[in-house]
Order: sequence, then structure tokens, then C-alpha cells
Amino acid sequence: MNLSGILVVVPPARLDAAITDLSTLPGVEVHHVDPATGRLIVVQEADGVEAEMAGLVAIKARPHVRLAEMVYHYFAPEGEES
Amino acid sequence: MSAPARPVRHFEMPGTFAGRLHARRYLLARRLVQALVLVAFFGTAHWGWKVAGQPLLAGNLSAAKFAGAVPLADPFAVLQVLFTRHALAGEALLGAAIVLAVYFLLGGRVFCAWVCPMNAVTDAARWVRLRLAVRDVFAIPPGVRYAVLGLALVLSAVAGVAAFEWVSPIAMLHREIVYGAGLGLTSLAGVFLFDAFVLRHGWCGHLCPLGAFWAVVGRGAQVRVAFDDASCTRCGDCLKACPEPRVLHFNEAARAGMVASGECTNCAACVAVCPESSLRLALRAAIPTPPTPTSAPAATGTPTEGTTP
Amino acid sequence: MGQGGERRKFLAHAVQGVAAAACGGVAWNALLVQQVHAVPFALRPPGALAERDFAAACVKCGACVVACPYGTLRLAPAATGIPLGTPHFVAREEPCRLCPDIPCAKACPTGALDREMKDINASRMGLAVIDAENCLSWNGLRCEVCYRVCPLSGKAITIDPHPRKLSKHAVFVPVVHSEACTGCGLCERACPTAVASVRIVQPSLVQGHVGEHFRMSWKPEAAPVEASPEPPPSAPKPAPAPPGKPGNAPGLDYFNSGSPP
Amino acid sequence: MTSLTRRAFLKSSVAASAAATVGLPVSKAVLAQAKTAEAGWAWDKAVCRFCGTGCGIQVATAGGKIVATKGDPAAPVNRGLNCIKGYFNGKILYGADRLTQPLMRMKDGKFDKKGPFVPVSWQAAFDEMERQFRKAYAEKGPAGVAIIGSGQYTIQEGYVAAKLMKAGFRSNNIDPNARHCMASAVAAFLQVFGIDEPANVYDDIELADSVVLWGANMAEAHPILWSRITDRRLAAKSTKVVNITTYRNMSSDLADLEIVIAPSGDLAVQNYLARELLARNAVNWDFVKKHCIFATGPTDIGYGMRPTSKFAYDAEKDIQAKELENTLDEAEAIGQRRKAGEKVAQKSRASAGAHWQITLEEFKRGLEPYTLDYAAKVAKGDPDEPMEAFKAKLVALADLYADMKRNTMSFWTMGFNQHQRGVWVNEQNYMIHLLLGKHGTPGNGAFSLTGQPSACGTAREVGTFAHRLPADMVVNNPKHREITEKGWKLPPKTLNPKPGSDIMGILRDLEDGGVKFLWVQVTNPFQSSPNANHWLKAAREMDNFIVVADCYPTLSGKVADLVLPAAMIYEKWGAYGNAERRTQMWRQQVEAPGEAKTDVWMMLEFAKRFRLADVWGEKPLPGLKDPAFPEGRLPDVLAAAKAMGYSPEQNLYEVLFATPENRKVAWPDPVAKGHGNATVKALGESWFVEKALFEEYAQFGRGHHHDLAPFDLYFRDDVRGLRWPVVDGKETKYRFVEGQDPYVKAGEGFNFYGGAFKAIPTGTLDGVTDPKPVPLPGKAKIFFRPYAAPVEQPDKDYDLWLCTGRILEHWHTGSMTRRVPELNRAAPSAVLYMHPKDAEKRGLKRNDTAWIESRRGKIRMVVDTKGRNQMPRGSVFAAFFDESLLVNKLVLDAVDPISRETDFKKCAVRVTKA
Repeated sequence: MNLSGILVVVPPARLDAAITDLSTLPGVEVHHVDPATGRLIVVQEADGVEAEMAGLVAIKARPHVRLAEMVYHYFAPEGEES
Repeated sequence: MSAPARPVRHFEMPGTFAGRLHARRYLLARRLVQALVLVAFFGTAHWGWKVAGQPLLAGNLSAAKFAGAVPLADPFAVLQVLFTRHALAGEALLGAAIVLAVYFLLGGRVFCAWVCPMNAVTDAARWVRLRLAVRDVFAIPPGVRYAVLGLALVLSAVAGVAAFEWVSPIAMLHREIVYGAGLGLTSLAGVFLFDAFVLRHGWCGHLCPLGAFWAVVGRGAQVRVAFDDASCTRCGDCLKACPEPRVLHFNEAARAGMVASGECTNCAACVAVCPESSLRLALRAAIPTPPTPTSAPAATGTPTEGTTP
Repeated sequence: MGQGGERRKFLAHAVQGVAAAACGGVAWNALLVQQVHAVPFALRPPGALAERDFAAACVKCGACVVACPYGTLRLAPAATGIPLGTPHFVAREEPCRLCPDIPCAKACPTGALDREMKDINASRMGLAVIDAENCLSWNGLRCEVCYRVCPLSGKAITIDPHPRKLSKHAVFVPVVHSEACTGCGLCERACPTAVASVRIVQPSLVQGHVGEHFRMSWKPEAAPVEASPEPPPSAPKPAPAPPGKPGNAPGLDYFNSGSPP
Repeated sequence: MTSLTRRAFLKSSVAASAAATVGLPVSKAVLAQAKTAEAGWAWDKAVCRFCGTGCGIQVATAGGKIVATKGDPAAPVNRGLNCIKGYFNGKILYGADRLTQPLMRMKDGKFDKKGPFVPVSWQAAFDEMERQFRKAYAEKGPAGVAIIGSGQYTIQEGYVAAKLMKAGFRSNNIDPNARHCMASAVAAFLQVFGIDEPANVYDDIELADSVVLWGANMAEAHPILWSRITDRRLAAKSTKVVNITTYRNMSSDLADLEIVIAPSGDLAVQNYLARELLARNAVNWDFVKKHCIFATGPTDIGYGMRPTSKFAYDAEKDIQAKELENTLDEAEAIGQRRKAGEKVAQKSRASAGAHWQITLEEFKRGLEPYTLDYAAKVAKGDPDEPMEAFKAKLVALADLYADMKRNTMSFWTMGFNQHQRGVWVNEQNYMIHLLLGKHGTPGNGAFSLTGQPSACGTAREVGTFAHRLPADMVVNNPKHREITEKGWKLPPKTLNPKPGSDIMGILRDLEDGGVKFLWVQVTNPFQSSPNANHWLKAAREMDNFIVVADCYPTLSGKVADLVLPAAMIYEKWGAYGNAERRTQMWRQQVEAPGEAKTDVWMMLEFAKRFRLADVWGEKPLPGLKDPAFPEGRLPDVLAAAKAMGYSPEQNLYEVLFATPENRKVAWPDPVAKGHGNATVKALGESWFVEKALFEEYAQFGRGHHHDLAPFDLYFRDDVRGLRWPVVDGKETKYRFVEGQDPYVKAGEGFNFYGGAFKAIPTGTLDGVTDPKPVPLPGKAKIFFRPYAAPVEQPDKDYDLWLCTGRILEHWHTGSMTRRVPELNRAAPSAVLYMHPKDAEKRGLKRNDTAWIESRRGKIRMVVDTKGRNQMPRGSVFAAFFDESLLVNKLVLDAVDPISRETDFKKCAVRVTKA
């Protein structure tokens, strides 16, 4: 299971639009929002690293997204987690 | 042989304080005993009273232990528990046996007059009833308590718990007094109102299965109210004083020389008011059986019932 | 009226009496049964019989209340749902201190409390259950108060450290073991959360039961099943098909019914 | 957990970590609605009030009260967690009996030492304090007045106290309760490295392979650090945890290896380890040759007890006599290469701290006797443990240390510091790590943990000790005095060169009338100091005036004459410094109740009442022998002061605190973000007292290896404290190592640049041969310290060891934590932990009450044989938080002669059925 925590920065004015828009992306959930600075923490689940990179590129391409960087990465082969 | 014709006198309450005290000696004695029992329980539970290092009287009227050695238990309660088909520990059975033996000798219903806390409540209710001249709402035969007794035992078997112990106002009252736990006040109020305004001597006289149980035990009582037929002028004061409706019959008393009924609680209210002091508490053995009258007593009419004033 | 009337009146009276007694009895019985069964979980003194037997045996004499040196036990007041006047205790206020000499059970005249019980730790007054959401330790704080105040700490409650995952800290998780927990309530009283996060409850209300047919082999108490020396008694041979009705072997009906799909 | 919820949990944890990494306040959109309950709450950064771990917290205030606290998820030390005491940070302010009014003993309208306490105004309180201070000052001079401070002072409070006493009243009689807690660690740091404070940081926990606890029940005393060690142990299978202790405690639950040692057995074990490392040649000779020298010191240094038996109870006299002469027992004789039964006069009591360089051969000769057999015989603590099993454990310990590949961390606190040879055992741990070359590098180091929240930040760095000046400087060093006098703009020769009385000295001075005015701040010495009966009597019966400033009624308040209501942590601005050199600051959150005021205000207000003429004239100082000073007198410096522009009429407040530079620091200050300042408000001033004083203090350290960041940087939203030295806004993780410590130049590798004791004579194990000090720039010292037996051991009358200490639920004397009902319910009273067989032998069983008696006192306690601490046969343990069970009546007041730190961990008692 590959989870990546991605920091997304959008103009504060466009915050709500960005949240709804990003939520439509497959495997993407908006978790934390800092209304003041327009920064979001998005968690993306993908099958493999390549899928994650593709997802990140997709997020970068979304409207209003000024910046999207993967900040935290969690991967553990499905069965083997403790 | 009817009573010799003598002027009929009635009981007058003496004027002096000492006199009044003397007149009420039995009443005061009973209250004292009732109070002592409860204080002993309370003192052991709350103030840790000890005798010879052991708790003085731990428990309450349902079951207790005196000086950490002598077990006591309410035989009726134990009986009910036995009916629930539950094996009881030896101590409870021994305690019940001891209490049974004591009351068998003293007189079964001595418990009702001399120990049961409800007695004070019903006496108070009777006093209020007399003051307000309340009339009975309905009448039920005194024998109902024996039915309730039977019912209690049956239900113990059916419900699997000591049927009467779980609803007994007496148990609630003394538990409340000793441990402050339970519907004591409500049960007290219930019985008081029932006795005062619904049925004269309602609870003890008609419903209480515990009283019924003790009445059954009381048949063999060794302490009885002796009756000296000769000195009795049939003035009827004793009948007015007696709380139990069907205990005092002059003929039977005359015949037996004493009040033989098990339902007599030996409360000695009659003794206190008899102007001729023809009634007194005495050991059954010491009561001479009067010579059997030559012929059936002339039917001088049924003794005046406890006239309802 | 004459003799018949007298007897008829008597019969009527008798029937009337019996009817009155019966309906009184039914009402009375309903009250009793309701009281006995309505009990939510009541924390009985140590060595108490099962609730039904306890309700039967206890004559509510309060001897155990007097005997308890810590004032833990009290007779149930009205309107607590617990049968009126029966001895119980409220763990959050005053738990049972597990006196080794068990004075309360010794004082019980009727045997509602087992006087023969030797080891206080064998009493099963209830079972501690931990609310993982509100327990400070489950949430990662270093509390473990219940573990420390437990008189059987290390047996009834143990601490299992887990990685916290959210940060580089461990979470020290208290775990209750029902085979040791006496239900004394010391943990419930000491639990520092505003409302106790560990409660003493009726074991049967919360305990599941792994079926008899399966053993958890890694657990110590799983009975070690060595090959028993002599072969197990051979299972009784299946009863031979009743003679005289050929062709009724199990499964035949299924196979011959209907046309294959 | 079904896989679904686990996935959700993992996602939320990934989100939280990501948010934390980028410093995003963790507030989920979905959480927004949940905030309605917290509408109107203002959250702000703060630090936990209790132990030296230094957990960061957030405090929520509403309506002028603290309504909630939480662990700060962004705080790297604890990441949002707290222990059970931290959980109640918000509640300790609101105990029912919070002091709100000054109380003084009065009779018919005026002060009477025997009178009952009566509420008085601040004015009346200060008037009486001034009168009593002047009386004592006039009669006894600077030596007649004293302050007992605390490791729970904020940095500003410590600085004001030290400056008021040393610069104002020219008295060195100020000592913190940190003397009882960290003094041995400080002395060892200064002797070994020349500079105080650890070189490692908490991050090393996550890098360590071996974690060895020496006399540190971290499970209870540093709970959150224990969580990190446990997580490390669970995550990395190769990690091994060793708990070396005198009784089985909660830290043993996780330990892979539990070694129960006898009191003072640690010295033998350490020397055995050193001998083993040398034998196996598991030594980083390159590191040792380049950066270390070998050293040793005198062994006949006494036990820091009173030399006279004038005040001793009869029962104490036999132990007291050992202060002047000790008879070596068999083990001591072998360890110190002498003959058993030899009577050794304790000649070096005055020069206990002296030490000199020795050769490697001498070092090896010193270690020679410490074979496995010797160490096992001396150190085995559990009589029921077979000798072979104990020996196997020592060998296993040696294997762990000798394995060069394993990152090795050693942690210790009071088991080592509160020890008659505390400095020695501290130094022996540095010996082991320096031999291995494993110190001050990631995952490797000997880490002296701190007990109190700011023993480091305040007591040690600010220098509120009787012998100290700020930034590791000492009073008896003329150059240090000169730097400080320049820094404080004082005329030369103002500062008193003679070190004052340490905390036990002050209490003893109370007893013999030497000190007549004592001001106790942020501590409860009459409950937390050993041999309490002496000082309780002295406080009540001698002619003295004792002031206690505290927030709750304590035993010290009860025996005092004047009690001043103090503001608590979140009712004032302040800063604490934790065990990993992390300075954390907090704004004032709420107002103090009633008349309670901050300690800084009390001292500034008191300073206003003394003119320079009262204090800078000539002052008697009996016993002063210093070349630069007249015999027994501090010179009059008023003339020099006038030359510097001071007028004798100026008061100490103007001269020392409200200086022109400090007044420039304006209040209100944007960094306050609307928070109030009780000190400024009470003073009615407009200079930001806490900021100005912090910056003034920080001058001493900046550029001198103790750099602190500017005040405002600590309040930046993303900063959670900074680990000094902070150079150009960048904190330092590892000190003395190239690439990490800004003071270590490229190519040096390691540079132990601490300046103290950096030139010492040379000699052999037995003494100095060449007194000429040889400079050792940048070098650390590997000490050889022999085994020394405890001064009081169990005998036929007092047949059990007594060890005292703390438990998780309560803090020190419980004056705050016992006001929290839930903590009181969790741990209502102290109990005596005892081995079941010891109890049986005395007719006791669990929950029975017993008399515990020592040569010095007697108390009754309930016995527990199955509690959190399982004692070996022959020793018992009791916590000291319970005011009603004054355990410190029993404890021996022996101290480490070098550091003057008290040994609370070993004395002899008798237990009988009550």
C-alpha cells in the first residue's frame, strides 16, 4: 500500500474550489487545511511509485494549484506490515 | 356461673405522673426493648460497639450475630429461603432455630409487640385513628394474613427468592434504621396510613405474614395473660385496649384461665387497664387451670365486641 | 337459605378468597421477578454466588456491611435498579481492598457469600474493561495508573508497549486478563480521567468465547496436544444402512433429483 | 483493527506527519465544525511545568482562565504526548488552597516569631522583610543572609536572584535545590570537559543500539523519553536496553538485562568495565591519544557531613565521626590499593575537587584490582541471586560496551548524582565512553539527564549556585569576577570571591545561627532536604527570619515566618532549559489569583528598598583569605561607584535592573501578541523586564560557547525551543565535534574547548609529583576513581538499606500534584516498598503499618510488598512526595564532598511492626 502526503498550495481565495476539485481525483483525500496561507495536506493512495508520481503530476496540473510537493511517503508491502 | 354481681368500675388514668407512668409500664417497657434492639444494631454498625472484642450485634432483624458468637436469624426469612430450594449455610439455620426456640417459649407474637419496629408505627396509627374517630373503609377477615403467609411460601418457590423478604415493609424499615438503605420511610408511611385511615389494626391484624407466622409459633407460648374470672366484672375496658380483634373472649379465657390464642402478642395492654387487675402476665405452668365449670356457661350473650367507639 | 345457601355462601367466600389471593400473588410475583431480573450489573461482595442464587440466599442482614473494614459495602438504596437492600459496592467511590482474610464472606450467615473461599484473588466480582478511546495510555500518554494500583498488577493488568506510528514514541497499553481480574475496582477508582476509562462490568455482558473446537496454539494455556499413547477409541461405526430398503444411501436423493443444469 | 480502519488510521497519521513536517497547524477541514466547543479558546505555546524532559505543550485560555492544555504535536521532544502529570498542567493552578495573600506570624499587631500566621499587605510584608534583612545584614554581613532558589526558577528569576545577591548584597549565600539534583553532574562536566551540560541530544535515542540506564528509573522519572526508548527497542530488534539499579523498578519491565547492584557498587562495575575494555583492547586509541589525558584525585575527601558533633543526636555520632576518619573495609582496601582496617584520616576534605594528570600505566595500575570476581563480590545487590548469574550479567554488559559497532548511549540521573561519590561515578561513565571514543556523536554518548525543568536552563547556565557566576564562570576566579563586574557595570572588587554556603550549608548555618535571614523561592527545602528534624527545629527555634515564596501551603511555609503568594508558571513570562540544552519560552497566559505576584517582581520590589550606601560599603566576611582582598573584609566600593557615575542614594533596582539599556526594551512588545505581563503591570513600568533581563544575561554566553538566540526567535511560531549554542539562529545538536559545533574548527575532529581546570598538575595514583599546572587545551580527562564504601551501612541495629526517590504520579514534594484530586486518588500516600520475606521476618504483611527508624528520625508508613518497586532482600524504598510521611527525617545528610550534592539513596534504617 503506497500512501504519500502531499503539500498543496493554492491561493487562499480559491481554497474551497481547490478542495472540491482535488477530492474528485482518484485515491486523493484532503486532510488538513490552513485557510490563512492556502496550504493543504493531501493524502494520495496509489498502487506503486510510478502511479504516485503520475498522481502528483496530475495534482500539479489541477487549476489554482500553485505548488504540490510530496512531503511524506509511507509504503509497506501489503501483507507484511507488523 | 356468671360473674358475681359486683359494681362495674372502669379504668381511670391516675392523676399523678408516677401513677400514669405505672399505668403505662408495659407500653414503656415494650418501647424500651424495641429501641434497645435497634440501638444495639445501629451502634455495632456505625460506632463499632464491641463486647469482649467482638462486634456486639452485627446485622439486623433478618439475621445477626451476637458478640461474634451467637447466630440469630429470622426463621420466617430462613423458611422462605428454604422454599426457594436454595441450600443455606448452617449458621442461618442455627440462628433461626435459636430465635424460634426463644419465641416459642416467650410467645410467638411477642416479636410483634416487643421487638418489631412496625409496632410503634401501628400503635401511633391506632392512636391517631382513635383521635380522629376514623371509620373502616372496608373490612377483611383477620385470617387473610394466614393466606398471605401461605402465598409468601408458595411464591418463594415460584419466584426463586424469599418472596416476603423482598417486599416486607418491616425489613425495609429496620434496614433503613440500621443502615439507612431502602424504602424504609415509604414503607413506614404506607403502613401508618393504611392502619390509621383504611383499616383498624390493618397491617398487623390482617395482612402481615410475619405476624401470622409468629401466631402459629405462639400457640405453645409459655408466657400468657392469666385471667382471674372471679374478679372480672366484664367492664370491657380490656377489650377496648386490646389491638387484636379476636383474642379476648371472656368465656374461653375463663375456661382456660388465660388468653390462649396464639395471636395474643403479650403486649399486656389489657393488664394495664384492668380495674380489677384480674389480668396479669404469668408463666403458663404457674397458671392454675380453673375447675371445669359444671355446665356450659350460660350464654350471657357474646362478650361485647371491641366496640368501635 | 338453609344448608345449601350457607354452603353456597361459604363456597362463594372461599372462591372469592382464592381469587383475591391469586391475583395478589400474581402481582406480587411479577414485582419479585421484575426486581430480580431487572438488575443491571451489581458489584457484589467477594465470594458472592451467581446473581440468581445470591438474590435467593441473601436475607439482607447487613452483616457483611458491618464486617467490611473499609466501609466499601453498603445495602442498595431504592431506585438504583439494584435489588433493594442487597449488599453491593460502587467501585468509583470505594473499591474492594481484597482483604486476605475476607471478613465479609466470613460474616455472611446464609452462605450468599462463600465462607469457604480461601484465596481472595479467586473472587470474580466483575471484570475490568478499558475504553480504549478515552484511556490516556491507549492514547500515548504515560499514565498506567490502573496497572500500578492493581493488587494483581502484572497478572490481572499487564502493559504491552506498541509503537505509536504517529511519532517515535511507544504507547504503553494496559491490557486486562480475565483469568486474574477479581473485579475489585481499585483501577476504576484510581483512573485519572474525568469519567473512569476503566470500568468493572458483568463478565457475561462483555466476554466472548472462542469455540471449543479451536485452540490458539501460540498461547501458553492451549492444552499441549501430544500424540496420546493409545489410539483414541475408534468412533462408533456409522449405523449400517437399514437392511431391506436398498438404494437409500445418503446423497442419492440429491443426485437423482431434477435434471442436471 | 479491520484493514479499513487501519488504512484510515494510516492515512490520518500520514497526513498529520506531513502537516507537522511543513509546520502546518494540524487543523483538518472536517475538524472545523468540531471547534465549536472550543470557540473563543486561544491556544499558545508553553512548556510542561514538571521534569527535565522538557515536553512542549499548548495552553488554551478563555475568560482569563486556563481551560485546557495539550501536548504540542510540533514539539520534537514529545510530539503531542504528555505523562500523567503533564496531563494535569492546566489543573495545578487551581488547587482550592492556592495562596493569594502574604501571611506573616504576628501577635498584637507586630511580627512575632511564635505568633500565628495572619494575612498582611505586601507593604507590611516587605517592611518586615527589610527590617529583618537589615538586622541580619548588619550583624553578620553578606554571610548572614541567604536565598534557597530552585531548578524550577525561570531563567529570568534565577538571573535576578543571582544578580541581586551577588552584585547587590555581595553575598554568595544563594544556592538552588538543584544542588540536591545536578551538582555532581556539573562538577563532573567541569572537571572532565571544562564546560557544563551534555554534548548529546535526545535524537540519539532513536540512533542508539545499546541503551544503558545507570541509576535512572526513566520509566517513572522521564516518562516521555522512556516512550522513545521503548519505541526504539520495539522498532529496531538489535537494540538492547540495560537497567542497572539497586531495586527492580518499572524500567526493568522493558530491560533486556537488569543488573541489581548494591549501593555504591556502581564504582566497582565501572572500573571492571574499563579494565575489561583495556583487556580486550576495545579502546579508540586514536581518539584517546589525540583528545584525552588520564587523571585522578584524592580519595580521603570525607563525606560532606558536619565536622563537629555539636548538633548531632547521640545516635548520629558514630557515623558523624567518620567524616574525619574512615576505617577502610576489605573491599575499599583492595579497590584503593591499601590495607583493610587501615584508619584513613580524611585530610583532603577542603581540596576534594583537586585532580592531577597521570600516565596510562598509572591508570591501568589503578584498574588492576577490579577483576570480575572483585566487582561481582562488591556490586551484587540481590542476595537471592547466584553469584554466577550476576557475573554473567557483568560480562554481558562488558560485551555490549566492548562491541565497537554498536551505538551506545548511557543515561543516568539521581541514582548517580545523589551519591556520596556522585562526581566520581559521573566521571567514570565519561571514562568508559571516552575510552570507546563514543561521546558527543550521533547515537553515542554519556548523557546526564536532568531532574528539574530548568536545573540546566537556570541553575546551571545562569549560575544560581553559591560558587557560580553566569555562563560557567566561578566566583573564586579573579578573571571571571572581572568579566562579570564589567558585564554588570559594577565597580571592581564588588563581587565577593569566597563561595557561599551550599543548600546544606545554609540549613546548617540556620542551626548554628550563622544565617539569620533566609528567602526560599520555588522550592520546599524543609521537606526535600535530608535529616529534616535538625532544620525544622532550627527554623522554629533559632533567632532567624524565614520567608517562603510559593503558590501553595507547604511544610517550609509552615515553619517559616512570612509566606508570600507566588504566581505560577503560566501566570508569568518565563523560559526553561531542559536536559538537551533546549531553551523554551512561553508568554504569560492568565493573571495570578488575588495578590499573588511573580517572584521577579518580589525581588525587584525588595531591591528598591536598599541604597548603594547600604550594601556597597565595607562588609565583614569572616574567613575571607584572598590576595586581592583585605583579610576577612569586602572593601568599600562606593568611591569607585561614584567614579562610574553611580550615586550612593541610588537603589539596587535602578543600578542592577532598571538600567538605562534595559529601560530601552519597551513594553508592550509585538512579540507579546496581546498577552499581559504581570511583572511590568505590578511595577507600573514600561520596560519589558523579562526580555531585557534575558538579553542582558545572554551577553555573557554569546561568543563564549553558551550562545542563546535572540529573545523573539524563541517565540516564532515554528520554533519549539532551540538547543544552544545557537549561532546565527542555527541550534547545535552535538558539541565539541567538528561539523556540528560552531566552535570546533575544521580539521580539529574533536575540541573539548571548556576552559575550566584546563591546566592541572601531574602525579601518580597516590598524589601529586609535579605541582606545576600543565595546560591541556581542547582535551577531555579520563578519570580513574576507586571504589569507596558508603559511609553508613546496615548493621545489627539498623539492618536495612533505605533508598528514597520519586514516583510518576507526583512531583517532588507534591505541593502542586497533591492538589489535583485525580493524582491524589491515583497515589494517595507514600508507601514503603519492601521484600515480602523482609516483611514476614518482622511480622508484617502487605498494607500493614510499620515504624521506620534511622539514627536521625522515625516515621510510620504502610508497607507494600507487591508494588511498582520490587526490592531485593535487605533494602526498602519510600517516595518523599507525602508531606504527612516526612521520609527525609530518616535520610543521612552526607553529601559528595566535591559537588556538595546530597546522597538520598543510601542510609540504614530499622523497620518494626507499628
